[in-house]
Amino acid sequence: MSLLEVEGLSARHGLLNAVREMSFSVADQQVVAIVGANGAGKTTLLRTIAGAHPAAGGTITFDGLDITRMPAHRRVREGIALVPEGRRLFSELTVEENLRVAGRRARPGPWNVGSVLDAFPMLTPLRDRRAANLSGGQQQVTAIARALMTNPRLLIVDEVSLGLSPTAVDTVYAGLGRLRDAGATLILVEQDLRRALSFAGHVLCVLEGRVVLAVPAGDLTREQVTEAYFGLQSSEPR
Amino acid sequence: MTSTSADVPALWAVRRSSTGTRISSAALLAAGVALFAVPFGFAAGVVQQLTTLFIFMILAVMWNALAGYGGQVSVGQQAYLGSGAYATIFLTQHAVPPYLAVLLAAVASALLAVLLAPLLLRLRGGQFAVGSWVVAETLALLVALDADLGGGTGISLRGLNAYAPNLRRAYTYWITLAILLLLLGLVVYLLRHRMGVALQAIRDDEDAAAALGVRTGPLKFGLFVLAGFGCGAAGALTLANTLFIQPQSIFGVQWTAYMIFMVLVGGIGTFEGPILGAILFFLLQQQFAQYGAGYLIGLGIIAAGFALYLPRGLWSLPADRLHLRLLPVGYHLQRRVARPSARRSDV
Amino acid sequence: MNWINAVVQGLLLGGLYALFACGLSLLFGVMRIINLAHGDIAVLGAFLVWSITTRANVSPLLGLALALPVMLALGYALQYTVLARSLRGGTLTPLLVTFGLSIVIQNGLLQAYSPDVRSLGGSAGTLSTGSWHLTAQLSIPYLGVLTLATAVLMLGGLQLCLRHTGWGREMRATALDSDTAALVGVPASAVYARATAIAVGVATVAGTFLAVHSTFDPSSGPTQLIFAFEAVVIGGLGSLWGTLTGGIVLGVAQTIGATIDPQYSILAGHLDFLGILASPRGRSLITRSTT
Amino acid sequence: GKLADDGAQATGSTLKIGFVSPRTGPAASFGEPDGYVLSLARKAFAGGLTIGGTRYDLQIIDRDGQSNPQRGAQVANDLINSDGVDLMLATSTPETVNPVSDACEAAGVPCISTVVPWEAWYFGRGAKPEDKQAFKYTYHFCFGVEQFHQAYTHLWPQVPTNKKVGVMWPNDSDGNAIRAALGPLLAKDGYTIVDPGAYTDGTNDFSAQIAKFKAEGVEIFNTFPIPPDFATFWRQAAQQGFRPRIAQIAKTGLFPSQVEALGDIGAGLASAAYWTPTYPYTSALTKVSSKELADGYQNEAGKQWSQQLGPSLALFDVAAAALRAVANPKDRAAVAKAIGTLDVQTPVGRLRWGKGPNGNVVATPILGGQWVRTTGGKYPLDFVLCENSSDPNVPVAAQLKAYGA
Amino acid sequence: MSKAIPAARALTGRGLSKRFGDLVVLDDVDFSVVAGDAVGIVGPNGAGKTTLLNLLAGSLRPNAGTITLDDQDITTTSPATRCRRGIGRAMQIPRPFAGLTVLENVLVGASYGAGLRGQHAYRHCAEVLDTCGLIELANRRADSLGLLHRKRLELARALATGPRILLLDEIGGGLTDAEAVDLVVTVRKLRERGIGVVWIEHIVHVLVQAVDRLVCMDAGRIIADGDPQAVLSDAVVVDAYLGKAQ
Ligand SMILES: Nc1ncnc2c1ncn2[C@@H]1O[C@H](COP(=O)(O)OP(=O)(O)OP(=O)(O)O)[C@@H](O)[C@H]1O
Ligand SMILES: Nc1ncnc2c1ncn2[C@@H]1O[C@H](COP(=O)(O)OP(=O)(O)OP(=O)(O)O)[C@@H](O)[C@H]1O
Ligand SMILES: [Mg+2]
Ligand SMILES: [Mg+2]
Repeated sequence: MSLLEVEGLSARHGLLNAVREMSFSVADQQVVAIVGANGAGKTTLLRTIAGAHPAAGGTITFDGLDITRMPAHRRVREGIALVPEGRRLFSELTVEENLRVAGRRARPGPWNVGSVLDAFPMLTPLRDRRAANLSGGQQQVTAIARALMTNPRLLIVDEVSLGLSPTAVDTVYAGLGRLRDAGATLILVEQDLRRALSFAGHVLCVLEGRVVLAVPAGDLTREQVTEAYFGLQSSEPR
Repeated sequence: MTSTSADVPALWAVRRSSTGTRISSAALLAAGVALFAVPFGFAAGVVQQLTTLFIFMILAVMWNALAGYGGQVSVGQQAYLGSGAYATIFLTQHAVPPYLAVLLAAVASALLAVLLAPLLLRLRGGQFAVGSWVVAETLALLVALDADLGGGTGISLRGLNAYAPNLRRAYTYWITLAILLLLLGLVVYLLRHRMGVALQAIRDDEDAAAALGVRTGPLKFGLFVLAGFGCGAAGALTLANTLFIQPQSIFGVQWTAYMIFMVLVGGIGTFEGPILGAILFFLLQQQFAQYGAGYLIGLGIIAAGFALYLPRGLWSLPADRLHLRLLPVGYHLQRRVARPSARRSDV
Repeated sequence: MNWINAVVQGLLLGGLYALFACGLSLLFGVMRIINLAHGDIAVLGAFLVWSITTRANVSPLLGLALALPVMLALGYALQYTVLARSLRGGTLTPLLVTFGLSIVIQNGLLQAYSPDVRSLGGSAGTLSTGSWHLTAQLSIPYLGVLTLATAVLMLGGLQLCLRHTGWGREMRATALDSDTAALVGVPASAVYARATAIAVGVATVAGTFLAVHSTFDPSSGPTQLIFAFEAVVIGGLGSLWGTLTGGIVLGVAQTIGATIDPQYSILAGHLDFLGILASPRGRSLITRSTT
Repeated sequence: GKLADDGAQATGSTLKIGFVSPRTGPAASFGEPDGYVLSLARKAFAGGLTIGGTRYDLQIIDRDGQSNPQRGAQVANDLINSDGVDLMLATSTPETVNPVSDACEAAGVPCISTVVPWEAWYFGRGAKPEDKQAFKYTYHFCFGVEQFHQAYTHLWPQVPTNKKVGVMWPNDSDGNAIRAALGPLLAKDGYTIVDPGAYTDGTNDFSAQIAKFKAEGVEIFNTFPIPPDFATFWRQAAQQGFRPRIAQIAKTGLFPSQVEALGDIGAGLASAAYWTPTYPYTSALTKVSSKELADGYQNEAGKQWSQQLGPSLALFDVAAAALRAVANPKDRAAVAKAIGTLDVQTPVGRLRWGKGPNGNVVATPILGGQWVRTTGGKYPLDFVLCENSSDPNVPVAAQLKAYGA
Repeated sequence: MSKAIPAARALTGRGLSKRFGDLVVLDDVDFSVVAGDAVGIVGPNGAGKTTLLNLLAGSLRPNAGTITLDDQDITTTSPATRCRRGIGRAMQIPRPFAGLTVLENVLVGASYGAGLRGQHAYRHCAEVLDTCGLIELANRRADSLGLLHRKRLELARALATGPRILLLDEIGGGLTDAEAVDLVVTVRKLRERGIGVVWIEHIVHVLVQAVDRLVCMDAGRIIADGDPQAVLSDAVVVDAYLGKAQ
């Protein structure tokens, strides 16, 4: 049974078609990595799923519910959380306040300020620091922690390891692993292919707004993915 | 990243003008010059109304330069209107011929801007807006303290009665038109010059602009003083056109409201928008002002309506649909045509 | 003695300015809207309170209590119908919208109520004219004390809520980045509507106090606006405690200026404001981020 | 080429009269009765005017000056240049009247105006005290400082006081004119003036002034403020225990609503009027008496009469007389010249130019009186005249009572 | 780039310290880069790398220490002046001029930072845009770019100022492998032209391909400095930064 069903989804920026009739589905408790070159439309796709960008066509179904026109904040209540590109923390709020804002209307679940800080111990000394004064990596971790506070069933992370030091990447993936093990579904954009292929069960390659490859991660070689990046392979139906 | 080919500059060229912009800017210039003939062929009413319209245009163009290109959202440009008008009064009281006084008063307003710049330009955003407004109010109060300038009562410009009515109208018209064309020319020059992009960069992110080597201080200062000059000229011309001023009205914040209206309704950050906005504002006033409160309600509804349904202003309609540009002020990178096909195969 | 009286009266006057500035500060802090219609909304509120007070022949405070729900609802409606859309157009669009709103309210009131001046002072009875006479030179008016107390309560209460409640955090978060707030489940437009409703409500309170303090007519709105803006800026944009301080600083500057010479009253307030902007210390005061 | 001349000149058989007054903005309450007055004038002119054997149609074009000088000048210029008016009328506050007059003077269009103290109109527009007739085209009728002086010195002795006058004269057109002229005149009559200094319109606190009045033991109080400032002041005065025996207000308190708004502390204020329904005069043009004028307005508009009715209608009386006084009413210079010699019956009295104070101005009376509570009438307050020194034809209704007595 | 670059220039910071309130972010750091040299900086999140760059570029003033460029003290000069003297900088969090096109963004750097006019500036911009892979997007408004293109624009703007010392903050994050290889090639080329490069990056395997020297920071101090491979195998560095993953 698939948790997320995307049918013929399109999204535009003005005249530019950033997402063109994409169709794919994500099963419950699956981990999907989305890869693709700069400007392929990954961010736009994720934002459309989370409701931060309007769909120009097609449908998005979440757990049997058509959410194509649902506003973003309601999708959060249904269990979709997005870690947006560029972190987008509330800059004047402290780290803890950032977490609490997200926790206020959260679905019930295991994540709260305490458990999130346990999962990302590097945040504990930063609790009372204003988000604007964090380093790039610290912001990235806070953004992921904040998304967890909503207790998502589907967590979408755009550029997971961007700006993270190697140890921080390990911590973050450990946290995501715990989430996966607790039964959540994950969609990640990750440019570190090795990571992506080892962590994700499925890989979705996006090229110029289209899904060109959608296969289980185990069946995939780096070469196949690289080819898909540059469009050398004819698109396969999922 | 693509590998660098040695002849990139040969492959690409920056275009600033096109046949379209060349024709339209020539036509605009011709139209501007032709307007000088109006007092010979048209009725007095037309001349006087065009003068009013040109003053509105000066105000709109200046406010747009400040806010739309420079990011300085001033709510206090009436300070210069007032200083321009009162400097004219002061100068005529000291035996300067009225029309010379108008020009000198504009310069005096620019000087006032020079004096105020160190205080105001340190402020940003809302603080700048409110700070500039308070400066205008302060000036109004100071002028009201000066009995020689009529105090709070207001004062008339008497020297112009020496001219026959039709001469006075024509002179005022010509000076207004000349100043308008001068300011438009300056703005176009600014936009074509590298200062144009630098100012817009400051508008978008002042720190980032500084980090790219832009001396933000002098540029902001220059623009601020230019706007002081323009608004000062508008104030002096308003006085020449209406003959009577009072501190509370010439320094009144409604002027800023009008400027915001004209610029935003026309299209902020474009050259053509404010001019269009000024024309619309003028026509509305001309046609409907007699309906009193109803007119003002309508004006308010139009302002809100534009903000809600056409936030980029009137000019965005033709500009978006027809890709219309009247002036050669942008930069466009184009691939040069007719490359030998051999080029492509080695990519 | 005169000076003490000046300071006391200035303090009380500052309460009125702070009250006026409160809604402005809130809208600016939360929605980054410079609301040019603020004064007119206050006058609209005053007209509503006046209508209720004279129709039902009740005290202005009761009239205010009855008018508040209506004005709060109006605030909600204002956000959903007008402001929400204008916010999408960048920072200047709301400026144009509120300018439009300002003249619509002003002239709408002119049509509905005629240009006659009105006041709530008469129906407020001794509240508007009574005072504690401490010495021959120093008397403390009931109204001033009530105004100041209301201002402290409202601004202080709102500030505490913004800082320490989940509700306030949501509001601040939405203020900083409404799109992202939606991504963590905060309905931005509802939060904005709440802020607008509160701002309109507080403006109504301010308008009512002004109406008891003095008279009002459809064109009275803009006159108090600049003082309110000054208070907001002196206090630091978006900080409500700061706004209270700003209002008081302004009020005291005006009364002290007037004691030197009446014509320096308003001028002293403006010069004080500009002086604060110019002084390095003052600037660090106002640029300090206070939320 | 040749420069275009002034608009539609001397053609057609329609005479156009422009009428500018503030209908919106802060001075809108002055313009409020104009709608009614205009309807009377239009009715009277409906049959046109026959002048020198020629019948002319008459058209009145009214415009809103928005209480703003720049707007006032612009509508005046449009009326002159686009509509080609033959005669301009303007009323109420210097913001509207002065720029309209200036525009007319500059364009050579005759203009008649009122309801600006004549000094503010004459000197405010640049005339010098030694000028006999500073303007060629613009004429004015209104009270001046001398009339206030006369009214006050006849009114105040009706209540015994220590003759100490506390004054609150703002730094605006009226305040400045009054300070310059009325102060010295009162001092000459033995009044002690306690003047804390000019204040700015829009001031929100008057504790400094009140403290001074209390310290000096002031018993007469005089002010020329805008209405909200007076309300603020008067409430603060009550709070701080300043209670003069005579509270003489001008500029505010012209209209009943302004006094009503003060509530309990409004009754008993002394004021002065340039017209009331008890004026025993009839409009020459419309043949409407003062009483009929007030009643008509109260019926039509459902509002209490206001002093503005008189002078506004008087403008049309003068206009008609001026047009009739020349052979060719399209000859602007002739019309202007004729105004300077007119003698017209209007609701505010008989206006005769040429008798001073200068060639452009007729000074009209202003009579002292008091706002009193009515018993059982439709309106809570009424203005009763207490002295008639500058126009003895107008009946006096009562003696001045001490404030709060 | 079209400018001739004099040999052996150096940007040096000595004894740099930076505090935010009680928090010591940089503690007595010595750092220097010579023209034609490429230095990589790594270190855990929050180590103070960006802060060091901020001090060198002039966006922040140090609490102690001096910064010199070619033996001239520039500790207190403004970012704009430093830029014109040849210090170019790409920010970790891109801040493009949203209302300008990509070309115009770059043009600001070319005409003010590098002081080029007219056709010279245009040619320079075209080269830089081509180098950074943005030439096809030259006429797009900068606010329509995705994150990675914004990062490239940061690089392009910094390059356009004609720097002799280029400070890069995580411009390679989020690049695909192929794109990263391109970037390495670009940086090598810059170095060959005599530009001194300081590059902060967490993708160590990419970074080491481009730099001759690697600096590792931790908690406001430099804990290792030297040959990249040596630094990476340093136990202290492994412990503080790389963790057991490497
Ligand atoms: N706000 C916008 N306005 C216009 N075009 C946009 C906007 N945002 C993105 N685009 C364009 O849409 C296309 C897809 O962008 P998107 O950011 O979704 O891609 P991406 O795969 O996430 O790229 P990246 O790897 O750079 O993050 C790109 O061509 C981009 O330039
Ligand atoms: N303005 C500031 N106020 C307070 N603390 C700050 C400020 N700027 C940075 N910091 C703190 O200083 C430390 C160093 O920050 P810096 O940005 O230099 O780290 P970094 O090494 O670049 O980290 P990253 O790899 O995550 O980008 C961090 O702990 C950060 O939270
Ligand atoms: Mg992306
Ligand atoms: Mg960093």
